[in-house]
Amino acid sequence: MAKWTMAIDLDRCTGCGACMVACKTENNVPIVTPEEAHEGRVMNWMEMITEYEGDYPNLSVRRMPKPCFHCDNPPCTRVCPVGATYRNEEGLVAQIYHRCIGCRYCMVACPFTAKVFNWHEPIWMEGADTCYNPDVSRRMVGVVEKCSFCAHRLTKVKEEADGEDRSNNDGEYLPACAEICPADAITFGDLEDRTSAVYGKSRDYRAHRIMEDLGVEPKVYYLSKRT
Amino acid sequence: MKELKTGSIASVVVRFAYAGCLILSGACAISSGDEPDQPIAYNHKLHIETVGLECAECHRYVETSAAATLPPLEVCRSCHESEPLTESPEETVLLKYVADGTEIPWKRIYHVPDHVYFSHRRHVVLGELDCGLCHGVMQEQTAPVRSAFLEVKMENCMDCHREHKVTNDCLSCHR
Amino acid sequence: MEISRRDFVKLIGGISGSVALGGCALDEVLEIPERIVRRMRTGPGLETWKNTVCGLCPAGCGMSVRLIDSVPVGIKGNGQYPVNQGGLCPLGLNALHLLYHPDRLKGPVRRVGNPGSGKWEPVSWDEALTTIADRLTELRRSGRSREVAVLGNTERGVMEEHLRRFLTSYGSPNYFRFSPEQNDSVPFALVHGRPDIPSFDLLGAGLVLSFGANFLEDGWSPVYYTKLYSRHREQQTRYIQVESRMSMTASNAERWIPVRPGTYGALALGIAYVLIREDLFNERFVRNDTFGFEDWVDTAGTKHIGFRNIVLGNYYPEKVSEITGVPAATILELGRLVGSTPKTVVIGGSGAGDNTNGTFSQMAVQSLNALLGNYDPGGGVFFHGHAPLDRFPDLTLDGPAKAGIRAEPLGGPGKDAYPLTGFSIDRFAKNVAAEEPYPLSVLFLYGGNPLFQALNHQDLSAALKKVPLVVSFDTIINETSEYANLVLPEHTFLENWGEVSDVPTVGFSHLGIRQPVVEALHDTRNAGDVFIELARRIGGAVGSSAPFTDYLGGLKHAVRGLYRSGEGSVVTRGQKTRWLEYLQQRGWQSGRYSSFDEFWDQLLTHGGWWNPVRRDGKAGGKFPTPSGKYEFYSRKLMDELHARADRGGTTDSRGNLESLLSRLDIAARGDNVALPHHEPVPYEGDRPLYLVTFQVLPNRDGVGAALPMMQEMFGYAVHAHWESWVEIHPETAAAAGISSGDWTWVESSVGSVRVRARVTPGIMPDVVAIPFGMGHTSYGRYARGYGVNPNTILRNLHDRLSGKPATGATKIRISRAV
Amino acid sequence: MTEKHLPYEHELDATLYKPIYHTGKGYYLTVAVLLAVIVWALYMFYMQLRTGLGLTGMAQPISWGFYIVNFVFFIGISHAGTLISAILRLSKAEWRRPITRMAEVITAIVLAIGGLHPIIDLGRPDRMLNLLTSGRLQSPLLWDVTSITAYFTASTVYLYVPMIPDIARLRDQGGKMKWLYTFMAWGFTGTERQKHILNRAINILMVMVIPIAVSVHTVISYIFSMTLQPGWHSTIFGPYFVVGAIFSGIAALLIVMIAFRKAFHLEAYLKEIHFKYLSTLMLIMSIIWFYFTFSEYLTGVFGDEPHEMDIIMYKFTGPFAVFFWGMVVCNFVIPMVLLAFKKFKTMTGILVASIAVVTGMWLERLIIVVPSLANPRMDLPMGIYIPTATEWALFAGGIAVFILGFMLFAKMFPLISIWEIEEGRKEGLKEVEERIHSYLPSTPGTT
Repeated sequence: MAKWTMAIDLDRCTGCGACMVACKTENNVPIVTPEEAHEGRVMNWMEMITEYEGDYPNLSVRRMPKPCFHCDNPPCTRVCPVGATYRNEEGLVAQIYHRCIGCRYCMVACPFTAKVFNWHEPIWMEGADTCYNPDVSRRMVGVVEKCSFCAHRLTKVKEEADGEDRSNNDGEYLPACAEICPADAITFGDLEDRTSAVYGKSRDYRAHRIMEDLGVEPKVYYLSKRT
Repeated sequence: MKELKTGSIASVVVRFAYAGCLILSGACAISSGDEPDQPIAYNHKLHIETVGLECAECHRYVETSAAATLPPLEVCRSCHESEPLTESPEETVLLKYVADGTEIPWKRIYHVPDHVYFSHRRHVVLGELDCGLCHGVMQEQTAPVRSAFLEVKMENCMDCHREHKVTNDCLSCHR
Repeated sequence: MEISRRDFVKLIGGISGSVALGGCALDEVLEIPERIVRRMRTGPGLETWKNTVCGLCPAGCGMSVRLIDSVPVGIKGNGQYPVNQGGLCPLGLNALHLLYHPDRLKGPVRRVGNPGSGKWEPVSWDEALTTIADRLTELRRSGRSREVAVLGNTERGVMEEHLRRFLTSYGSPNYFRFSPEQNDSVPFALVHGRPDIPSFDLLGAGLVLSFGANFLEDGWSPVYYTKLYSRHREQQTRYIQVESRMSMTASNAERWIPVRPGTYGALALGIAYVLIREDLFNERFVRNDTFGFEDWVDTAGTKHIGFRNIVLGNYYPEKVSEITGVPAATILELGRLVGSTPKTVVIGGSGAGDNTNGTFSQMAVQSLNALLGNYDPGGGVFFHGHAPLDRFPDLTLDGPAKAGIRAEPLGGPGKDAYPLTGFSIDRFAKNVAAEEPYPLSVLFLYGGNPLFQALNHQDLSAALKKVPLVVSFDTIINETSEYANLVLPEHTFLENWGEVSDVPTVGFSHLGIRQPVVEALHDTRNAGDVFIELARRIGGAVGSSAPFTDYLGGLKHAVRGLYRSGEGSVVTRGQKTRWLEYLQQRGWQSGRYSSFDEFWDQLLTHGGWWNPVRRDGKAGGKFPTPSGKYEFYSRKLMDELHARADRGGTTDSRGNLESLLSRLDIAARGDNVALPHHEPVPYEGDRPLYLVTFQVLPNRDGVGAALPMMQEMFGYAVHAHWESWVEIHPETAAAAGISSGDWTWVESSVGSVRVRARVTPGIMPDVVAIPFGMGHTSYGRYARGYGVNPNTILRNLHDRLSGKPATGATKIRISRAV
Repeated sequence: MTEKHLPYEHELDATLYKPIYHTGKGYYLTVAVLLAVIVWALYMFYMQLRTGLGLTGMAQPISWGFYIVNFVFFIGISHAGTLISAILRLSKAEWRRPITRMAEVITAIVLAIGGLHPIIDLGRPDRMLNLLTSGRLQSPLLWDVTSITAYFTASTVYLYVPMIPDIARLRDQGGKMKWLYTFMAWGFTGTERQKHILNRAINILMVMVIPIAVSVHTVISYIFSMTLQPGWHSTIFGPYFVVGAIFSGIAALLIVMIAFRKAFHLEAYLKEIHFKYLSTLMLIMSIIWFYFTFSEYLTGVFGDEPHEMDIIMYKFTGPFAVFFWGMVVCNFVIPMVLLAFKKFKTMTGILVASIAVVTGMWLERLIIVVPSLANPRMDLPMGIYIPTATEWALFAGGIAVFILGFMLFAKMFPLISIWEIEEGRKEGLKEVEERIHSYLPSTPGTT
């Protein structure tokens, strides 16, 4: 069974934010009103973390695009009272919006703050059916959502592959962020496949995962010279 | 650990506590009794048996795309051009649409909600399922379709998936 | 069992009837015609992709638009297009929202209220065009054809040709583009002799030293440079960024050298000092291919001092350190690093160039490239050819046209200012406002938003008020088009034909073809078509000047040149991996198309054409300068100044020059004027802090402000949404009693803005920075009223030679707002 | 008011019957005010249902706020009752007799309010039933649902069963709502057999209710401690929460006792000795609470784990310093000073200390919930949480429902168990004497 994994090369990443927008448009993530945004309710499945290190003028900036880590041992799925978030066989941690009761326990339990909540009825593009990505459902008020590794693309890729009676090729299934990254910093693929690009990246000497000591087994590897 | 489902001891206890909620929900249950009238009393049996049409000839995308689609006017027009082929009064209605060039406002019976990915191609071509499994035996259907043969409900999908031993992973259909 | 929320609420509230849910300001964010919605609802959901070229910034990245039943629903980068190779910036990715923007004009409108009142009434195209054509005909008949101007923006290639052709045949010299390109290229023209902005080979470089070139955020093509940058580890390229504020480029560089605004040139010369003093420069190149390095004697026998002695005499590290604020040790270290690293490339950018001394600073930065011999074949600085587009057929001008184009252009160099540029917004605004030397009767505004972007707001708005007929082509009414009498909305780039070719600094010649990915949603037209139609309506020689029935015809005509030339090829798949090999390839030939139509089809399918064969700097061994060499001492500059000084002056040539220089506010005298030197910026002494502005990727040139997603993302790096901020160093903030998140007043001699503070170590202690792009007073519902526009408090100063707005020439005072 | 021959007049405990049949102006006024508050809260809740949780001050990353704080707080208060009364009954403390009823009522009402809070907090309250159709027993939240329901059931039964003899008396008095009393009395007539069964039932219940009560608050602490979040992931959270719950419960009980003593003139029943005993118990809890708090923070500070320290510093010196030190003062300093010295241990002193403790315990819940969320492990901007009018309204509404519930209860049933008092008078003395004898070494001459 595949084990979908992402590797982000921080030495390549410039922090341009294209992944954030690619994700938002691909997944119909709502835009919130300015007032909401100031209250801290901006919804980004892909977040950009910026951190200054060192003292002026010998500064360096650590930038880190942060999707959901799709942990192999996810703390969020364990606490969900209704099974609205669960880890499927291929290691994708899914969020089933229509089952979610909005208790936000999973948000609270996630050490990476990867989940966002629909505090209001999502309103962007209301009444304008066309501009949505038709492959992704629109969420409703009161449910938790998060990065899905663009799982809807996997469904299509599988159907395509099945139609041609073959298995998925490496790089055929890519989330929107990996596809668009102008710096080619994001690699995505099957970790079980020893020939895949992401496998190679995950074995790189620069590869590490965030807070590995927590034992949640994140499936996003970061490659950086600095650590 | 296996997930515990309905009927567990806990839920019985919970049920007791939230009995009030149950009453509430009962009051909320919405009946879905509206069965639309189709603009033309289309006779599936006639078209399949007498004319010899295949499903995919009118529902053109059933084998190539997720949506099977309702036939657009041009499909009808390819046979019913201007002269009536029968004496059916329904055909005159059709010919009027053809003459006006306005699309026939077929009522959709099977609605897949937007959070579900359902691919006809996947089921019909790759899964080699018979259309009748979900849509009923259309070659016996003389009246226009007014209600769903198999209701589009998660239980129905899951039962069939279980029967055919295909995945019931949420992500395989939900999006 | 699912109870709909609505029903639930009804039950709880005991309320029947419709219950309005939500109800926030973002309702009906995007408006879409009913026909498109219907197609989307009932269609089979067939997916297709169409390639086109982004039009949101001059870089012109290739994009693939995802269409479901021919309705655009998504955008990604065109992986075959060599400039961006599948990448896109946030703004480009969000382009669909511009297409579906609710504040787009649905057809032509006429202003009925005062400028800025927002009162418009719809007019038909015919009526609008008749109004304009009648006015133009009348003006031409009365011999006032010069009183018509087009103020364009970044358009190039075919559209530029259309506009220029229209105005020329009509009889006006007043076609200007308010784009940085022609102002930017001035220093390069002085030292290289050619007006092109060179390309820089970052991939092959060992060290990239950038003087304020924020090429990852606001350069000519951020995505192209991001691609190049992303290979730095494999290529072992080191990046060092000299900049007052730690921009995104600086934060990605290995090292950031903070420097005072307006002193970039001094630092470059300080490094030159080290190179010369320690013999780390390329002697062979300097000896053979440069002019003005050593002292020299001209034909009249006058002795001139050379670059070497000027630098050695004036730019020793201690002094440079005093000017720039960079420690002398760092200068030494930098100089040695630059001199000893093989293949060091030096880039100068907006930080160095956007000041009153920008031209001199850029010359100083380029002089490092010359010292390093980067113009040699295979060196870090190079020029490439142009896409061989067919030019339009020659014009035959009639009498009125010939007379008209002889008039003095309104935006050209004035007597006392901007001697080296074809256009300066400063001159243009002042001349139009003063009606000197003649009034302006009709002004076409094409693209851009000068009133928002320029520094001379007062002058410009006064000028716009003077013009009796202002016509704009904006899709969304912005600050500038608020002054228009008629707005004839153009298609968005997604509905339009067009092309983008040879973007400056991109390392190969290329052409991206822009095609409509969807039929026009509203009653809009291509501006080229509008001008063709206007020419037709005016008739006569003007009417016959338009050789094509429409814009597309002209485009095809131009592209035919590519086909005929046999050079380059349509971009193809597989380029992505073999890209590097391609770049090094020479003598490239490819022609796989049997007819033009096939070529055209392939162009549309793949999205563009390119020719990666590189022509090196010397272009046949020669720089097209007066000396035929790289000029440390710019003869062109000196000749231009002399000619200008003597024109209408006294016979005392020396005195004339002296008086011209003081009128130009140039402090240097003698040979220094033509050599790279540090020209002090006339800062006001009574304010303690420098103010610099910067751009962020989501809001290029203020364009992104119209898009709600970009507004939300404006300050994604500092978690600021829908608002501007001022970056301030912790020490400075502590001294002023300001902490992060406080509201502050930033006050210059021009005005003040209220803006929230972000305390960050990534800025020099005596500098504050405000991002540019917000603070719109118009431009749709999402732009209006969010954030501040720092340009409103910048002094109305421009580069003395090139006319470029000097955004780094203002000092401010900051205080906590109570 | 015409006071003729009221049925209870000749009863020994007439004072206890009086409030049931007499209603003063002040009562109606209070009810009106409370109803107004409740209506306001309901309106706010309706608005929240309409627009979503956006009306609250919660945001990213502080996605739990007042509702969860109040949930924990109210459930904590609920421990007052049943647990205390069960323990006292079990230990056969004779002074419990006038107290137990009140304690149990507090439990029943507050538990109902507290139990509703998670529903208020849901983003999709309409999908509440998913808990039944797809509930996962592995989720601590479901443990909560289960144990709270169980506790609610047990404590209402435990409230009701000892009330049966009193209800029977009320039925026998005749007068208003006879049908209700008749129904609720279950034909209790006071035969020996019935008394025997009743006592058996009470005995079983009180043994049963103690573990359930302990489990409830332990499980609530599990909601937090089962996550990996710094500041929450702690093994002592279970007992810590239970201690806190009992602590706040006693304080709430004291407040209620003092209030109704004054309002219903129960000085004859609730004597100073009761308050002294209870306040001593509270003082002990205060010390235990402090011990737990000290251990919790000392381990954190000593371990000096960065994420843990972020949160601790946020509480010690950061934005939550006021609340943190306020909590320490309310929960430890004030009770210590007021209750440890005889001089201050007056009725007023006890009241002040109780109010301080209830406030302090509420602050403690706030301090547990918010700072951990405000300081996520990732380097995200620190969150700020400012509760909105909606949240305050629902908080006020919760308190109003509690007071109103108590007042309505007092209108229908005696707040002090009449039969137990009577029993105490008749048999208590003898029983205690016997018991004391049984403790002591047998003196010659007795068996």
